[in-house]
Amino acid sequence: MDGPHDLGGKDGFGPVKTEAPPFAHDWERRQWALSKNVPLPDGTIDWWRHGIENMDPATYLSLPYFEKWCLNEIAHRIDRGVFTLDEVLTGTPTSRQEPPAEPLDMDGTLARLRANNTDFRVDMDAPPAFAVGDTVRTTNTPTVGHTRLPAYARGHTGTIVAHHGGHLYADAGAKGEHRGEHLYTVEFTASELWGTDAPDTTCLDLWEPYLASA
Amino acid sequence: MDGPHDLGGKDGFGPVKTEAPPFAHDWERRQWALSKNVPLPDGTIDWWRHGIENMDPATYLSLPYFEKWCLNEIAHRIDRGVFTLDEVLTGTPTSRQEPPAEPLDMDGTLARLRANNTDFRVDMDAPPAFAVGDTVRTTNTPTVGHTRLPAYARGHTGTIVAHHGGHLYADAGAKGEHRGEHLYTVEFTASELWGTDAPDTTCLDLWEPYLASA
Amino acid sequence: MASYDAKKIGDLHRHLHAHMPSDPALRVKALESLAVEKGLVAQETIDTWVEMYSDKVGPMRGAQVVARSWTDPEFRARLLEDAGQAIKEFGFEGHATEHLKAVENTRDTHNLVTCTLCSCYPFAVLGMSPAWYRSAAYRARSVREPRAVLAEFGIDLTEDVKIRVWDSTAELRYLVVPERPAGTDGWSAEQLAAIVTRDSMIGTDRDLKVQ
Amino acid sequence: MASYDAKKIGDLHRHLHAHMPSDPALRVKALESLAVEKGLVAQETIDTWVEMYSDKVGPMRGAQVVARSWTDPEFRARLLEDAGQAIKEFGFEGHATEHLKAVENTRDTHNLVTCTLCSCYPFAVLGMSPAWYRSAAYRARSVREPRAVLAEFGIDLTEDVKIRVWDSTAELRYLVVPERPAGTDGWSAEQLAAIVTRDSMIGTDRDLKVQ
Repeated sequence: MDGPHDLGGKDGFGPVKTEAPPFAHDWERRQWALSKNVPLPDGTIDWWRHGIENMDPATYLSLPYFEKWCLNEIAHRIDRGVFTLDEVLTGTPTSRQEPPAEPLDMDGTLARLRANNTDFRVDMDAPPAFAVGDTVRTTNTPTVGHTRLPAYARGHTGTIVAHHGGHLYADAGAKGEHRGEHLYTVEFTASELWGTDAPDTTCLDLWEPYLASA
Repeated sequence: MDGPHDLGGKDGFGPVKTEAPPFAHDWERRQWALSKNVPLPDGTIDWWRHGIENMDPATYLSLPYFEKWCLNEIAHRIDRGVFTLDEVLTGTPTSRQEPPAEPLDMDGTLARLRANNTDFRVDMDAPPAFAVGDTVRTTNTPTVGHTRLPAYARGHTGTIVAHHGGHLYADAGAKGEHRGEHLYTVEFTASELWGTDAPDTTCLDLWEPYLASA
Repeated sequence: MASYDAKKIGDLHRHLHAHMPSDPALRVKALESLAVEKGLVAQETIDTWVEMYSDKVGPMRGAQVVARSWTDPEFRARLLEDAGQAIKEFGFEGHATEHLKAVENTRDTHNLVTCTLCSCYPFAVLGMSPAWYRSAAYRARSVREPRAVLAEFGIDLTEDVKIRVWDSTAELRYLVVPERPAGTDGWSAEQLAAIVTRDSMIGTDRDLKVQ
Repeated sequence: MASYDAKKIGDLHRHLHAHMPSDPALRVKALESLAVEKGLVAQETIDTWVEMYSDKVGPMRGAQVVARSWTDPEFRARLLEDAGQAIKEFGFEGHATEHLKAVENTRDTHNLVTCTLCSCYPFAVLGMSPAWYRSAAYRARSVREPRAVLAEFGIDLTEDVKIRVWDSTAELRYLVVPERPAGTDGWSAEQLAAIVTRDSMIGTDRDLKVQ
């Protein structure tokens, strides 16, 4: 989707505030901890991301990062029936898990962090369509639904610099489909993307359906 | 520029509120009247538009239409020295025009409206590069500064359906340059722009520098 | 002198938005008071302009043009050739109409007008644009999913009708000429104009009602 | 069951934003209270996780990895081959590091990491991302004008240094390996790790200071 999250190359945001700390408020620390410790049954990371992408664009651009996470965690739990809207707005639970979750100590949280190391590789039957060194062109057709091809890289020609085998395909994952596509790193020159003569490049990790031979 | 104003094809805004009246508040009527009756010396319509485009994106998407106009009228008058920032924030004028502007009656405002009929045609020495029926491809390089080629139409192939001769070139006008370029209407199919199989088309009025033979 | 400096105008916008009172009515009042006190415009002119756009300038103008095109084939030819000239016969020229183009609906073609980059509109001939025309939702969706947008206006088009969307990216402006409905033979110009809706001249209405 | 219905989740977002208290601290408190009262998580776990990200997980982890790569050529080879595996030797794997890729700066190449679509970051090895990394300004400009962005961080690169920007669009995450500065021969692993800045591992810092 051409949502408010697709920020690459967009103008009007002014200078980067280079001095801001990772967390400015305690509620941000707690939101991070909640996102990583309150279970969210089924779903996919890309459906989670697509939730944030579907916020009202003005709201998306206005709210602090972790406030968007908070609303998204709540929205996804209502979507899945973990919370009801009424529970959220009244603050009163109408059901509870028995037995309640056991507290984790520091060793427990460190172990949970390590266990969070998800592998996205998928064995593929189909051979890759492209090889390192190939020239490819990205599609210039906007996607309905979630995609990880940013608008700034649409309709552009680049070079395959790595092939990573099959990885879970984000566009399908946001629809609940767990299937792989070949994943490549594609390098684009600044002159190709932006029309400048800078010697710089941008590398993106792109799935095969985004690409065609050029 | 890839600013917040470039909305064509963007997602996330929800349904169209089909019932809203032209003016919801008196201040909107007055802003419209102010924009059309307070003189703005020099400048161009595209520099005026570029002012709004350079608002903070979250603000652009949040503020009502005529509030953006109000801020833009003020910003442009400060830019040109008609107002000072201090005059605006204190509400106290430090200079005034003598004699003050004469009031217009209804016949006077009707005459002013008719006189507002600006002709944007420019005689061109160079012949047009394209003719009706030609197939052209739009540039896929984003513009620094103002442009009237929307992002959704970049890198796409269409057909010239009209040639309008030379018209003042918006991209240059936003820099204060009054020069013409050949202007064409270019028709794009839905399948080309959006990848759908709808029988529909979109026509855009595009200047020659946006186009190349395809 | 205008600076033509994008950073400067952007900074001014940020500063004004941060420091002016947040109520838009107060912002407009500040502009009006300062302009009047500096002698740049007379208060009465603003009042009169507001009255003009309430009573004299509106979609009834475009409706008269459309009605004439239904009964006067020579006028219709002039309108389709150069609408900016043709409306001068009514004295309807003005803001954003010099390069007006009339596009006619037929049985198999429907026209829809939008402006995705700002909200360009032929004000002098249609009056102030409806709020939805200026909304992000309409600007975003009119080009990408015109059929879904039309459905929200209650217009369901079959696939044998092609939609042509006109995105007003330059200084041309567009006026849709809807089809004359059956059952209006012998009607007066006034009767005909009365059934032409504003939305039908933008393209978010199609089959005009004769009652 | 997740609905995978974009309209539904968007409507939920609009409803929540319109009806929850507007203070983000209260919104997070509402989530926390409900999750704890429903027995989904223990309050102590949240407290401990916050403490962990304050004391145990941060850029000092990445700095140890980089320092090792400077003194141990075999480790450096493993790191460049498969950083996700190599960091397991430290026990630093975790959120968003299985597909970690280390990219090394050289005299004529500088690496800069971004995520234009959300704010992907190798949290387990670098701790929480700095706020600017998640900002619209950085996400928008890092790919289009990396030199202007680096200049705002005080890094002025000449044109004989090429910048490679890595936009984390899939599940690969990137760790920049800065160059070991001159004047650090014989330093201990701890001394070396102490000069590796967080920003140098993102690419918004380049020449490390030896004092």
